[in-house]
Amino acid sequence: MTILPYLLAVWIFLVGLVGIVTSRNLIHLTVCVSICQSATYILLLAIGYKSHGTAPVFADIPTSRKVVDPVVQSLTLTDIVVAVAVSALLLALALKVFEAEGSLDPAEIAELKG
Amino acid sequence: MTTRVRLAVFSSGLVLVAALLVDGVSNLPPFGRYAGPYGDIVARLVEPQRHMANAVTAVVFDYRGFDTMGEELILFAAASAVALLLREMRDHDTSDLVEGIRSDALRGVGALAAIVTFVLALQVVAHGFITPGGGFQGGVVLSAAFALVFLTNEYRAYNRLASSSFAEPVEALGAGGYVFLGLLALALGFGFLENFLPFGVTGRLRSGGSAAIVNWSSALAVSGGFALIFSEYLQENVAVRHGRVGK
Amino acid sequence: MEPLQIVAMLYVALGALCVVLARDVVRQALVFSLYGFSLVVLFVVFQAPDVALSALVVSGIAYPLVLVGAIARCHGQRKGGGK
Amino acid sequence: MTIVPIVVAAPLLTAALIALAGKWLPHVVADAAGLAVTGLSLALASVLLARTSARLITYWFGGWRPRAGSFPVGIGWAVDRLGAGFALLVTCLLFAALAYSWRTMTEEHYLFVALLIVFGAAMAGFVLSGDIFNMFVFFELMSVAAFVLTAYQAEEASPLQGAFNFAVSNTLGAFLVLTGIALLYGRTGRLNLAAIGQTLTNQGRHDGLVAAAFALITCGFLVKAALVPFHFWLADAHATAPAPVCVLFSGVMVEVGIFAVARIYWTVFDGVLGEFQSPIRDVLLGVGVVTAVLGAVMAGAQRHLKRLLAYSTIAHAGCFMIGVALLTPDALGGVAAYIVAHAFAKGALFLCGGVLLTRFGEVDELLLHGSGRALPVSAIAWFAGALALASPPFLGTFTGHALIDDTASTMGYWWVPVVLAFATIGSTAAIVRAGLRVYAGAGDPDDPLLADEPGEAPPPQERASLGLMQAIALVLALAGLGVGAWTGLATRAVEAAYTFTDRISYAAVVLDHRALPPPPPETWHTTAASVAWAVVTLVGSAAVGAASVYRNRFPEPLTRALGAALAPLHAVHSGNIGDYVAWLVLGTGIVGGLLAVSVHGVL
Repeated sequence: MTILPYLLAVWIFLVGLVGIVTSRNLIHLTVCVSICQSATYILLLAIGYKSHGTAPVFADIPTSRKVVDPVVQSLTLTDIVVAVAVSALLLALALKVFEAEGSLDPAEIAELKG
Repeated sequence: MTTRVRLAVFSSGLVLVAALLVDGVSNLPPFGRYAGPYGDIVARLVEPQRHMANAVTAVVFDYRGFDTMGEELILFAAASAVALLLREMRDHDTSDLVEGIRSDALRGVGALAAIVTFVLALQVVAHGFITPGGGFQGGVVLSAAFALVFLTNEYRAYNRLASSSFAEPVEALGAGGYVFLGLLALALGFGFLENFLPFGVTGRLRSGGSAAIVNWSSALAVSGGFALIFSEYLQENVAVRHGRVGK
Repeated sequence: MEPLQIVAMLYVALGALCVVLARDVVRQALVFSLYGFSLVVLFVVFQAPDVALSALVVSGIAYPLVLVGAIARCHGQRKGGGK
Repeated sequence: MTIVPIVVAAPLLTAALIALAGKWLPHVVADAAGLAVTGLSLALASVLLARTSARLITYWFGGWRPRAGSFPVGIGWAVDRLGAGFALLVTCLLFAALAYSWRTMTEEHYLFVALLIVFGAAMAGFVLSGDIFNMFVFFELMSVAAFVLTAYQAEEASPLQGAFNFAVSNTLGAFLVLTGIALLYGRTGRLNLAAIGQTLTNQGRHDGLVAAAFALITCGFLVKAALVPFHFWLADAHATAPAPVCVLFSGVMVEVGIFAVARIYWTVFDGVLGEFQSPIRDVLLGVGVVTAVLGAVMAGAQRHLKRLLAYSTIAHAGCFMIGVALLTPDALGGVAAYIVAHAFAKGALFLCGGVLLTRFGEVDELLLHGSGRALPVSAIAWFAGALALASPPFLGTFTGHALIDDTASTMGYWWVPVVLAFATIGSTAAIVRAGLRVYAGAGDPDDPLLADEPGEAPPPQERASLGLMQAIALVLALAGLGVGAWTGLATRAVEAAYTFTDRISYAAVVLDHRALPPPPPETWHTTAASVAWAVVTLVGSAAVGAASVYRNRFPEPLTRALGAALAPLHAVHSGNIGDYVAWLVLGTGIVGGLLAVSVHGVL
């Protein structure tokens, strides 16, 4: 029970991998890559969580209050930006492949190569 | 490779990777029992050292501001990349194409919504050191304001506001400004990206020192970056509808 | 662990599966947005409001616009016979 | 030391300025600005290299320099000699790549220049960093820039999915790294490399978590290093990317992955996993050997010149990994010297390929048969590059080879020189074969062992600077030969490797501000055995290469048997991203599983 959130992250990572390997469309595949990446957010945040801790924002609470780890949250923020940037780029690459090959199916495209 | 071979390779790999990952995470401290010390030290120090109420933003723009510089540059590189790749596919400049909704009522609502979004975005950025939010979150909302202009107004108006000719410099200015602030601190005799201005009073809008400027710079980079990405995808679609793609 | 956290985690676990299994890209984009919002809830109950706000703007604004842009681009060309 | 951040920040700022104003400025301004700032970085990296002879330069960003012994709350860089040398190598190649693409007349050329600079700066930042998450950030920055550089102005209409496959494989690699980082953070609550290493050592727990973190981070970086079975993206990406970009890909980007494995092992895991050195060595050696052999075999079966060179890079990456896997400073110093010579030589070869493409619109060995006679400077550069890679006595990659060979032999791995020789002969013979056909018109324009479908290629471009392009290729090739002749390089590389592998001193400098103890004085001697091996590889490369141009005169049963042996290998390199990811997962499972089992027994 105490490692359930970590197992959730593992589950999502594996599910994303299954999606990537079985995908028949590069846009679909890109979304599956984002799913894999969301596993890392969950893992990071779960590691920094403290039972009965509050968010590390001291606007309304005294600084002596028990708070969850702000560092992992900052790392996750960076991770999210990276994820969106990479997804936008992957989709642009997918469009270029589509432009060149007229298809988004990785199997069909690979056949063209011979 | 046949599908069956691939699935055999993949499923045997997946079992091993799953075992590796489960074995790894099951040795982590139990959920809710974070042992520190990095986060605890920062949470304790942030108010006395930096007069910032939001410890996360403090880490993002001050303690680990250099990581965020890399992050803004990733966004800069990705947005430039999208522009570069998609423009290569279009044979013409598409700024002459006019598309959009003709209903005046809808355009009025759209303009209003864009203004509200814009103000909201500035709020989110400005309060980054006090409440959840900051340059990234506000920056994305800001780019949404530009997208709203497109969605409810004619394409030409959007093109003036957020087309590449506008978004691209904004994005470069934000990302470059971030690096520049780092070098400025260095030139003034501080460390690279060191927070060199007075920190202000915790909880006030003008707290944060020079990290607040960094925050705005990052808002600029993010809004410009996303506006550029949106704009390129939208132009791409307009160009397709008018048969202006391909070589 | 709080009950709310367990519920949010279940939603996220199911959501990811649905995104992967949605083979049609338009439907997948929709499900992916919903998955994004379930992540927002999870981050809130993990006491990470900054991250939740990020996930909100990303799955509410950035991903949909880019994804719809890319999907429409490919569909448009297929129908228009641009190729 | 204030110049440390400038090495990276100045190019990044310049890239942003080029993107800001490039649209309104003449192309030449963007080119000039790029060259100028790269020159500045080159000079600063040289200064760093000079100043790291006897010390480790630490730099803390944001002014967060911790007091001695206190907790590091900021991001710290620790510049050692190998890191500074690597950064210098990156800037050298970047300079050559920028000079080569000088005045390319395309509309968005300024963005290309900006991204190329970002790419170089990201690699420099990565090798200088001393913070594990900061390394991840620069790793991603490098990757994002690399993805677009592959796809932009793709030199082949098909297969463009090479860029997509590259992007997906490397992004997944980065996730593996990040997952490993998260595990380490959960255990130690630290992100500074020295601090993590120290904490892990003090805790002394070598359980599943440490094993998984080590395996995930290593496998993630092996994707970048293009080791089997993580290598599939590399040939596709090189076939698609423009020649100057390939110079950076093969010369330094792949090597960044190797560097990262070594850096992480020696700063973070060496303490806690020290007693398991022997099984870890065996696993990593295994990966290196398979890669070296496969790269050499595949190089022999390519007619597309850039693919051929890409597989040669895979073969050499396997050899680098063998050197790193020995886990000794001597072998690591050998790898460093090897990487330098390889980078220049391989860069020259790719630029020769680019010249052919510009001049003839073609990089197919058989279709170009004899056409290279019109380009004598290129021909010299090509064969000089091949010579440097053949590890001839006292030239090119010789010093690196010799150090790895000698170290392995004294450790009882007598077969390592054999594998290195096989990889060198196989990959270099392919280069010689292609050179003989293209530049000398030797042999037959027909070969039963080369894949039959030539890639689609763009029409030749009119470029005034063909002379400049060839001159740069020649300079790089001669530099590749020359660094091997300079035996002082090997000595210094080994000294630098002693510092690099000294985890305790590294932590003492970074965390406690102590002085670095001087490395043991090294004098490097060539042994008779290493010279003998060098003669073998030189003669072998030339002989096999010359014989290969007549492969269609081999007895038919032989070629048929060889072709049948190659068929499954061709089938595996399918160009389908689903296959590549399946192999990536299997590779992570096997390498990770073996590492985990060797560290803490069966699950």
